This record gives sequence, structure tokens and C-alpha cells, in this order.
Amino acid sequence: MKKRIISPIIQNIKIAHGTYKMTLFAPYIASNVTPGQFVHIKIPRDSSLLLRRPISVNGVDKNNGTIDLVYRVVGKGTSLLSKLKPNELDLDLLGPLGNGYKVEENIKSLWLVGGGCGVAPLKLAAQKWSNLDITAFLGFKNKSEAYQIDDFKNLCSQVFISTDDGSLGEKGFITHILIKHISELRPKLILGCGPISMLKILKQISERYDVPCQISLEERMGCGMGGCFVCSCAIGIKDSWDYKKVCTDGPVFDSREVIFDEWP
Amino acid sequence: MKKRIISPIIQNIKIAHGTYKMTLFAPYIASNVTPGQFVHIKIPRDSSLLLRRPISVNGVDKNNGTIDLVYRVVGKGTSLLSKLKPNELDLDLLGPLGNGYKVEENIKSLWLVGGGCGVAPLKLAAQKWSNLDITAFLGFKNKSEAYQIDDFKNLCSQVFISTDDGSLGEKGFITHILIKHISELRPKLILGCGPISMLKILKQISERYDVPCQISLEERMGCGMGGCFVCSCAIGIKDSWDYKKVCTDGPVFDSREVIFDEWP
Amino acid sequence: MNGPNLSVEIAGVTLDNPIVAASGTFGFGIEYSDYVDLNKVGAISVKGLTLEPRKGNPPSRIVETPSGILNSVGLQNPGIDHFINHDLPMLKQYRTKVIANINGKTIHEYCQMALKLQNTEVDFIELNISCPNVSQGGVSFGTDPDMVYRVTKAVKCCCQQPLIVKLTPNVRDIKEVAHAAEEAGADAISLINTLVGMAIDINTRKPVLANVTGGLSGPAIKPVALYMVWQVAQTVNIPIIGMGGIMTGEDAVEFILAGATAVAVGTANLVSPTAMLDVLEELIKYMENHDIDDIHQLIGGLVL
Amino acid sequence: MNGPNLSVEIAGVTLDNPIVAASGTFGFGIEYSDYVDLNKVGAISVKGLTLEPRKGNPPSRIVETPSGILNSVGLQNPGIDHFINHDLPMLKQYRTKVIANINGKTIHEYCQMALKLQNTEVDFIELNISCPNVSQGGVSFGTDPDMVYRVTKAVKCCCQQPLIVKLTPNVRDIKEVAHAAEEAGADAISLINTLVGMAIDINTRKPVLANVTGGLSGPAIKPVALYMVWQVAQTVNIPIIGMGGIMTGEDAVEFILAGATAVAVGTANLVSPTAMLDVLEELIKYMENHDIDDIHQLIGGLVL
Ligand SMILES: Cc1cc2nc3c(=O)[nH]c(=O)nc-3n(C[C@H](O)[C@H](O)[C@H](O)COP(=O)(O)OP(=O)(O)OC[C@H]3O[C@@H](n4cnc5c(N)ncnc54)[C@H](O)[C@@H]3O)c2cc1C
Ligand SMILES: Cc1cc2nc3c(=O)[nH]c(=O)nc-3n(C[C@H](O)[C@H](O)[C@H](O)COP(=O)(O)OP(=O)(O)OC[C@H]3O[C@@H](n4cnc5c(N)ncnc54)[C@H](O)[C@@H]3O)c2cc1C
Ligand SMILES: Cc1cc2nc3c(=O)[nH]c(=O)nc-3n(C[C@H](O)[C@H](O)[C@H](O)COP(=O)(O)O)c2cc1C
Ligand SMILES: Cc1cc2nc3c(=O)[nH]c(=O)nc-3n(C[C@H](O)[C@H](O)[C@H](O)COP(=O)(O)O)c2cc1C
Ligand code: FES
Ligand code: FES
Repeated sequence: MKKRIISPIIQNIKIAHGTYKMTLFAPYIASNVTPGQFVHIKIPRDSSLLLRRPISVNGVDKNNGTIDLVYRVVGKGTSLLSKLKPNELDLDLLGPLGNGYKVEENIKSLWLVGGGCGVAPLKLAAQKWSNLDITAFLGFKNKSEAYQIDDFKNLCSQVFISTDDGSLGEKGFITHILIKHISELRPKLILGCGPISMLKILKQISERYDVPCQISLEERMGCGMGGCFVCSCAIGIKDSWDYKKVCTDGPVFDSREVIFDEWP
Repeated sequence: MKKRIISPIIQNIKIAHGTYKMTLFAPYIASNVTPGQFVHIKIPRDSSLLLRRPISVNGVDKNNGTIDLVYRVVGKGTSLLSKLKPNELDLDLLGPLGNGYKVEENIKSLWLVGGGCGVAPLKLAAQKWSNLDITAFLGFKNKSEAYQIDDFKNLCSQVFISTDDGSLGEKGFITHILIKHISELRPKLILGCGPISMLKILKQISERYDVPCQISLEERMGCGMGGCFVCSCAIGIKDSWDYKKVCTDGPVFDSREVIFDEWP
Repeated sequence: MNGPNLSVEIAGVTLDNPIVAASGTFGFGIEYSDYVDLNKVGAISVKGLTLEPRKGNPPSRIVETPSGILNSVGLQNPGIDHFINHDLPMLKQYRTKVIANINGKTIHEYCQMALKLQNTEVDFIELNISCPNVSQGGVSFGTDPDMVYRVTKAVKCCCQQPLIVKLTPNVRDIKEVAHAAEEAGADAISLINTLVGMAIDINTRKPVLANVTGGLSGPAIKPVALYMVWQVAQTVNIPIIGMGGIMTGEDAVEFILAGATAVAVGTANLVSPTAMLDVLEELIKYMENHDIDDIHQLIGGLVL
Repeated sequence: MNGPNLSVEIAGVTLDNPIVAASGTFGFGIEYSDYVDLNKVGAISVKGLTLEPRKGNPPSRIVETPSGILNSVGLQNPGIDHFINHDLPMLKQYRTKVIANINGKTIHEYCQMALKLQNTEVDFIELNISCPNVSQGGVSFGTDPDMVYRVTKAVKCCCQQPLIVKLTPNVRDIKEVAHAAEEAGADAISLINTLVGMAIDINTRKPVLANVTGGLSGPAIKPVALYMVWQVAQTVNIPIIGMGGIMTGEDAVEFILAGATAVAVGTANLVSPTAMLDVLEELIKYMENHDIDDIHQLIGGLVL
């Protein structure tokens, strides 16, 4: 069940260029969240900023009842969040929201493909399914923007890294590295998250090699509960699709069903 | 000259029921302010609150370069101010603004008449003119709302206190006490500040006993610089008055010139 | 002791309290049942319905503006038949009154929808006349008093339920339009819908909304909404459902004093799923603090 | 190296930069000289002038609303003669261009003022047609395209300076009104003036403004203003001075992309006396960051 939670801030630190990790005390979410799900955060203090901000859950500590969020500072809301200090105030969250990634019982190995802040929710997937054989493909713009690589190394069998400028791992897009390995290894399931340009290529790759692939979409949100119809994405098959809601039908969708042509 | 000043908060404490004293580091204002002048404060953090709030200067410490403001929490802005902690952030002030009280060289004794938060600016008057023979008449709603009485006692020859409920000093309006003494003592100059109901009576008294009286007016403000024409008060003589600006023509006016009938 | 009386009557239908969900901001109600006991909401105006299912506009459909939001949903909805068969029965398990917000491209379409709603459990029909009228060259019905009169009259003839006409603020004189609706037989007026606005992304130089323009709602528009509600209250004798930026009980009191019999909460539902209950609670607190034991003592109570 | 070119031309008059002080929010300029080097402001539209001195409305005249303010100054000003003899010479010591914002109750009054401004150093006349027209029963000139045409035409015939017509947003279709002004010979359009709004004190049950209603300005109205500027830019061929909620350089860029040749800063002057200089600086920074060396590369640069 979705709940509204008033959450003390335990920690809020910079973990990479423009990227922060916030640890919140939210036992209910820690116990009930699925990878790919998100919390919807009311930005405190500045009442001119009306809308909540959706941020995926990056990690949980059920024993301590905490969750981690990793977020990039891109605008007013995230900039304000980045300045909060532990115990300075409590955040008002809704969650856990949305449909996360689904990994069936029979799946034994998993590929995670993340880019930029899309890497964040995949860490929770690696945490949850750490008993499976996981290969992670993580792409960043450059070394200074990379984060949590050691965490992935601890949780996964293998981790591939790339950066646009080659300052860490291989140079180039992470999907290039993926493609080098996919033809031989044929994974059973790919979970992807990242910028739309990456997701488009991921969809193509997964279709070409006929590998099931789930991707997490981003769209500007209002309510986060399916009530306001603003977070639409085109889902279906070509010439027969509908606008579904990223907040409740997603954010995770089967990549084959996502119609990127209808994206502006 | 008016300036814009970015002012660290040195102290911010509750000094009476609903009443706070804030000490700010603002050497320029500390050195240049006249009693009755005010600073115009940008409310931090909540950008939906556009307008600055005018608060009179209550005291100065030229050596330390600080000023004191005493303010009552009445709405969103003052409530937000009351929660700020020392060094948490710097306030953006304009000041010193307005025309303060004027005490001519030849004046040897002074009466101060204040009510509620109108007592606050009179303390700076008592401080500045402490070499004169000052009698203070201070009215409060009740004991729990009274403040800075000891300060006045240190600075003035005599201090009369009243409260609406008699919980401190005499019971009744401070203007009642004033009237009891005025007929025998005939002061040379009265400086008044307080709620409009008090100022109206003060005007009557000063006219009846023909004692010069300067009062400080409050009106909702915009710019604080005379540019927006929103802070109007009717000044002149009956049937021949004009709307003057509280921010630059005032806030202190000769009580004989204030046309209260034109006040809503 | 009992709390104050909050129930109000609109065209013969009693609402337990004057808090209404504004159309388009509370889905079909059920979406919120994890957070809100729907029995506690006076009425729910459902997402704007059309004759056929509608896909709506491409994303992005929402952008935050100072103390407001712009939306361009474009009336995405599953169509009126799906509503009647699927959503209405679920919502009707609760006490809350149901307002069907209908949107037509022609007068004929509005009437067809009103006819479909006959013999359903819908409590009110709300005519949203802010959408562009295709057969009139894209000008919205709601900005032309003549068209408002005609569409209201036509729907009134074929609708069974009390008819609420929802006005758009994008007009020169709201009184004119409200008057036309009343003359044509409207049982109540709701206002305001959103103001037309836009936002530009200065990095891409493109409009933020794929649809270029959108409707502005939220606290930013409250002063405009309040003014219009007050104007209309002085013009018509039918009840008014006031809305536009209501976030708190205090905001609701302002609208009620200006003359609204009920108030709708819109954008606030996007900010907090329990917004309506919070508004209701604050309204009750205000009434208690001011010794008001019946909401009717507040309606139109502005002192000039 | 030099910074980007910021100078723009409006009806043959060159402004050093496109930042204008919106009428009524920057007095007669001189009030701000402690804070602002007036040479650095493109132009200053002075407080609205009337033929005779005007007392204006009783207080309170201002109330804060979410991200906005309502004002009801009621055109307090010392009269046009005092302006010409007293304020204008002081302002003319600076490079900034001077816009005389004039307000009449009748067409005749507007013309009288335009005549008085002949042979003065005023650079532009700005026709504020948002005020109620007494001889037309209190309806504002600016909401009726016919009246806009007539008043513009009449003033154009007797004014020496380029004529800016300032539009009110309280209309159904801003394009109609802008078109009427252009047809009648306006040299430029400025928009938007304030939206009508109100606020109620729920403790006293009275309107907060003594005048009951006021004009809404500030960031709250920015999306509406931007939309209207964009609409008008597609309608007329004369330059536009865009305004409504501009607080930052980024806001200014939005208006310029939407088609404004210059932008006016209003409410922001009440928030910070240096607002215009801040906006200018941020505009320059944006241009430098985006390798734009001439402001003309931005004007109307919206990508659809
Ligand atoms: C399901 C979901 C999960 C997400 N998880 C993460 C995460 O784990 N880490 C992370 O860094 N970011 C995440 N995002 C993106 C994040 O929500 C935005 O970066 C953030 O809302 C920007 O807010 P702002 O106030 O800083 O930016 P502003 O541009 O000032 O925001 C203005 C408005 O636009 C919305 N908005 C702006 N960018 C986006 C975006 N990319 N997606 C959705 N709304 C946007 C904001 O929510 C706000 O309503 C996620 C988005 C979605 C939809
Ligand atoms: C020259 C001058 C000096 C003042 N000095 C003091 C002082 O020393 N101590 C003190 O406690 N108060 C003083 N006041 C009153 C003080 O400015 C208001 O109480 C304060 O602005 C309220 O802000 P708010 O956000 O809490 O209230 P809100 O009601 O939320 O404010 C909304 C708007 O109304 C304005 N406003 C509300 N009440 C007043 C008022 N009484 N006068 C002017 N504007 C008002 C606010 O400035 C703001 O713009 C002074 C006022 C003036 C004009
Ligand atoms: C996301 C969204 C969708 C809306 N959809 C509709 C709609 O379908 N039909 C309608 O009549 N009004 C619709 N509205 C307008 C609201 O019902 C309401 O009139 C307006 O938002 C003003 O109220 P508010 O400021 O409380 O939101 C919508 C508003 C929003 C924000
Ligand atoms: C206090 C105040 C006084 C104003 N007086 C005038 C005026 O005299 N003449 C005029 O044309 N516009 C006047 N305006 C409108 C502004 O010039 C401007 O059009 C409007 O405020 C929108 O811009 P903003 O949101 O930047 O303030 C006034 C606005 C304010 C806030
Ligand atoms: S955010 Fe409201 S429906 Fe998705
Ligand atoms: S506050 Fe602007 S003129 Fe006084």
C-alpha cells in the first residue's frame, strides 16, 4: 500500500559531481519497496514549488529502517534538497509508488544496464537479486560523475564501466559495450534505466537479440497516484498504442511496448 | 544613504509571548540609524513571499556593529523569521529607511508613549536621547507580552507601565495613565508608536494639551523607497490633505498632520 | 458536542460538506482510496469525459510555475461508456456525490453524453465549456455568452441530473457568461477553470509543454478566481462552486465569504493526496474558532 | 573583449539594453538613485500620469498573494504638469530613455496629455488603457478593440513621440486588441498590465484592499503574460515590450524568445531595488553561456 511518510534525514552527502545521496529514516518503505519503485518528495520550505519530485529508491537497510536516494542536482527542487542537513527537518514522502522491475522465479541471471542517474535504481535491483548471477553495465559522462561502482562490484558477478570521455572504464556509450557481449552471452533478462537516448538503443538491442528487457521511464509528474493524467508515455504496439501513466502503470515497462516515436 | 545589506544573524530569541528579538550584524545601519527608522527585510527561503517586511530598529551596538529588531509573529513572514537560528543564513535588508523622530537641540525632556510592538522603536529613542530627561509610558496587553522594561528603566527617569488586564503595572490603556500626568507636567515633546487606536487617542491628547507629538505609522509596504505609491497615509489638514508615503515621508509624522478619518 | 453543520444543498442534492474534488485532479476517485476515505469528501467531479475515449496530448503535459502549474492533459479519458460501466459503480460504493464533467466538440456531443448519463447514478452533470469548439472554428464555447446560452439550454433539455456549468476565466466579463448560463437554466455554476499560459525552456528554446500552451492553476491564480467568484455571486441566484488555488481551509473560507456554496480543490490534490481532508479539517477549525455553527453563516458573508 | 550587443530599437529610438522599468513600480526613477545607476537601465516608464494630480485610493493598497501581489494604488500621481516641470528634468540627466505612461478618463484627456508632452524630452508615450473609461460606463478602454482603435488613433494624431499602447490581459482575445492598436498606428505594444483579483481577510471578513479589488502582478502571472506576448508577437509587426512576473534574466529570455524586443521589470523592483540590474546581468550571462553575441538572435527565437 502507498503511504504518506514523514521522514527524518539521516545523511545527505555528495557522492559524485552534481550527485548526492540522501539517507532517510522510512522503515515502511525500506520493507516494502521493489527495485524500480520511487518515492514522491515534497520540496520543503519554498512553497512556490508546488509539485513533488519523483526519486527512485537506490538502496535499503531494513534493519535500520532507512532508504537511500541518489539524485542529481538539475533544478530548483534538487538543488534545495542537496542543501539539507541531517535532522534539519523531516521530508514528506509518498511511497512506495509505481510498478518496479519484475524478475520471475526461473530467472537465474540478470543484466543491469544503467546510464547517469539511471544507475541509481539498479543498485537496489542488484541488492535485491544479489543471489542471482548479475552483470552490470554502467555508463557515466566522465569519472567525476561516476558513483557506487564498488557497491555494484560487491553485488554483481561482473561490472562493465564506460564513460563518454574514457576517464573511467572504456570510452564510449555503455550500450556499445553491451552489444559487444550480448551476441555471445544472450542474457535471459535485461533491466535498464537511463537517459531516453540510451533506452531507445537498449530497446533496439533487446529486440534485435530477442532478449526480454524492462526499462524505467521518466516523465514530469503531478500526483504520482494515477489521478491527474499528466505523466503519459505511449505504450502498446505501433499504430495501436495508448498513453499510459508512468506513475502507476510504470515507471517500469517492457521495452517492446514503449513507443518512442510518440515521444517529442 | 540607504543601502542593501547582507546581514548575519547573531541571535534570535523569544523575549515575550509571541515576541522575538533578533540581533543582526549590520555596522552600517548601527552607525547611521535614527530612532523611528526601519529596515526592510527580505523573507528568506520561501520565494512565494515576495514582499519585504518593514521592522523598526529597536537598539544598536555601534561597537559590535549590531542592531536589534523586536518583532511580533503575526503572519507567514514573521513566523518564518522567528524560526531562524544564528548563523543559519544571512538576511537581506534595505536600510536605514524612512524619516525617524526628530528631537531639537533645545528639548530637555521627552515623553515616550508606546503600545505593544510599538514599544520597540522607542527603546532606540531612549537609547539615543538617554542624556535627556525621559519619561516612558509603555502599554501591553498583559504581563506575558511585556518586554524590555528593565532597559527602559535604565535609560529613562521614570517608567509607567499598564496592561489591559492589570497583570503588570496599572490596569487599563497607557493613554489613561498619560492623561493623568499630562495636565500637571506638560511635556515639551511626545514620541508615540503603537496600534492605530492608541495613536488616535494620542493625537487627541496632544492637541488638547497642545504638546507637540510625533507618531510612527504603519502601512503595508512594497518597495520601501517611495517608488510604488502603495504605503499611503492621509497627511495634511482636514479638507486639505494628501496621501503621503509612510516609507519615505514617514513613518514618523507630526500627529497634528495625520488625518485618521481617512483611514479605513 | 457535535461539530458545526457543514452540509450544503446544490440544486436539491445534499453534500455532506462543501469540499469537492475539482475535475481532472482526482482521477475517478478510486485512485486515492489508499489515502482518502472517499466518504468524507462532499463530491467528486471526475476527470473530464468525452463521447469517445481520448488519448490526450503528447508529453510533457505539466510544468511547474511560481506557485502554480500549467497542464495540457488534453482530456485523456476512457470515454463516457467506460466511465458509466466501470468507474461509476466503484465510486458509487461511497457516500460522496458524483459529478460527471463532460466535454463536447459540438452541442450535439454534449447532449449525447447527457443522454447517456440518464438513469445512471451520477448526481450532477458538469458542463466543461472551456474546450475549443471545433465547429465554431476553435474558439472555446465558454468565452461567448451566446454559445454558453445555447449549449446550456440544449443540455438542460436532455439531462436528468442537475446541471452545473463550469466557466472559463479567459473572458472579458465573467458576469455576462454566468448570466447567460443561469438564463439558460443552469442549476449551479462552477468556476474557475484554468487560465491559458505557457512556459519556455530557454536551453532548448522550445515550449516546455508539447502542446505549447496549457492551463494555469494553483495558488498563483487564487486572487483572480476569488474575484470572479465574487463577481458571479453578485450576478446569479444559483449556487456557486468556487475554485482556483485552494490549498488550505483559510483559502476555502475566502471563497465561501465571496459567495461560494461549495469549494473545489484541484491542484492541491497533486501536491498532497489528502489535501481535501486537510482543507475540510482546517475549515472546521476556523468555524469553531469563530463560533460559527453552520456553514451557511459564512456563505456570501463578505463585509464591504 | 566586449560583451554581447544588447541595444534594441523601438520606433527609431535606441535603448542601450532591453531592460525597462514597468510603470508604477519604479516611481520617477530618482527614488532609486541610491541603489541603481539609472544610466544602466534601457528605459524607465514612469508612474502613470493623469491630467490633474490624483490622490489615489485609500489604504491598504497592497497585499501579498502566493508568488504575486495585488495593488490598488489608483494612479496616485502629481499630475502631468508637475512631471514635466519637476521629475522629467531630473530623469533626463541620465542616458535612460523616458516613457511617459498616460491615463485618461476620456479620449480627450489622453490627447490633452499627449499635447502637453510635445516639445518635452520624453522619448515615448505609453497609453495605459486599462483604467475604467468613465464616459463609457466604467468599462476599461483596453477590453474593447473598437475603443482601443479610437483612442490610439486619436492620440497618434496629436503626439510627437513614438506611441506605445499598453494592453490589459483581462480580455478574451489579446490578438484582437493588439491588432486594433497596430491598425490605429501604434508604434509599439507593451503588455501585460495586471490581472484583476482580490483577497479577503477571513478574520474581519473584509477585502484586504480598501478598493476591494486590485491588479495582480508578479511571478504568479508570468505564464499568462508569456502566452499573451507570444500571441501578440504572431499578430503584429511592431515591437513588443513584454512584462509580467520577470524576476530573473532567465525570465527575460523567455519573453524575448516569445517575441518581445524589450522586457519590463515591475514587481521585482518592489522586491529588490537593484532588480533590473540583476536581470540585465543574468541576461548577459545567459547570452555569453550560449554564445549569443546579439540580442536580436534571441528575439522571437522560440522553436516550435
Ligand atoms: C519515476 C522517476 C524516478 C526518478 N528517479 C530519479 C533518481 O533516482 N535520481 C535522479 O537524480 N533523478 C530521478 N528522476 C528525475 C527527477 O525526478 C528530476 O530530476 C527532478 O524531479 C528534477 O527536479 P528539480 O526541481 O531539480 O528540477 P526542475 O527542472 O526545477 O523541476 C521542475 C519540474 O519538472 C520536473 N522534472 C524535471 N526533470 C524531470 C525528469 N527528468 N523527470 C521527471 N520530472 C522532471 C520536476 O519534478 C518538477 O516538477 C526520476 C524521475 C522519475 C519520473
Ligand atoms: C515602518 C514600520 C515599522 C514596523 N516595525 C515593526 C516592529 O518593530 N516590530 C513589529 O513586530 N512589527 C513592526 N511593523 C509591522 C510589521 O511590518 C508586520 O507585522 C509584518 O510585516 C507582518 O509580516 P507577516 O509576514 O508576519 O504578516 P502577513 O500578514 O503574512 O504579511 C502579509 C503582508 O502584509 C504586510 N503587513 C501585515 N501586517 C502589517 C503591518 N502591521 N504593517 C505593515 N505591513 C504589514 C506584510 O509586510 C506583508 O507584506 C512595522 C511596520 C511598519 C510599516
Ligand atoms: C491536471 C489538471 C487536469 C484538469 N482537467 C480538467 C478537466 O478534465 N475538466 C475540467 O473541467 N477541469 C479540469 N481542470 C481544471 C480544474 O478542475 C480546476 O478548475 C482548476 O485547476 C482550478 O483549480 P485549482 O487551482 O484548485 O487547481 C484540470 C486541472 C488540472 C490541474
Ligand atoms: C504597484 C504597482 C503600480 C502600477 N502602476 C501602473 C501604472 O501606473 N501604469 C501602468 O500602466 N501600469 C502600472 N502597473 C503595472 C505594471 O507596470 C506591470 O504592467 C505589471 O505589474 C506586470 O508586470 P510585473 O509582474 O513585472 O509587475 C503597476 C503595477 C504595480 C505592481
Ligand atoms: S502523476 Fe498524476 S497520473 Fe501520473
Ligand atoms: S512602499 Fe513603495 S512607495 Fe512606500
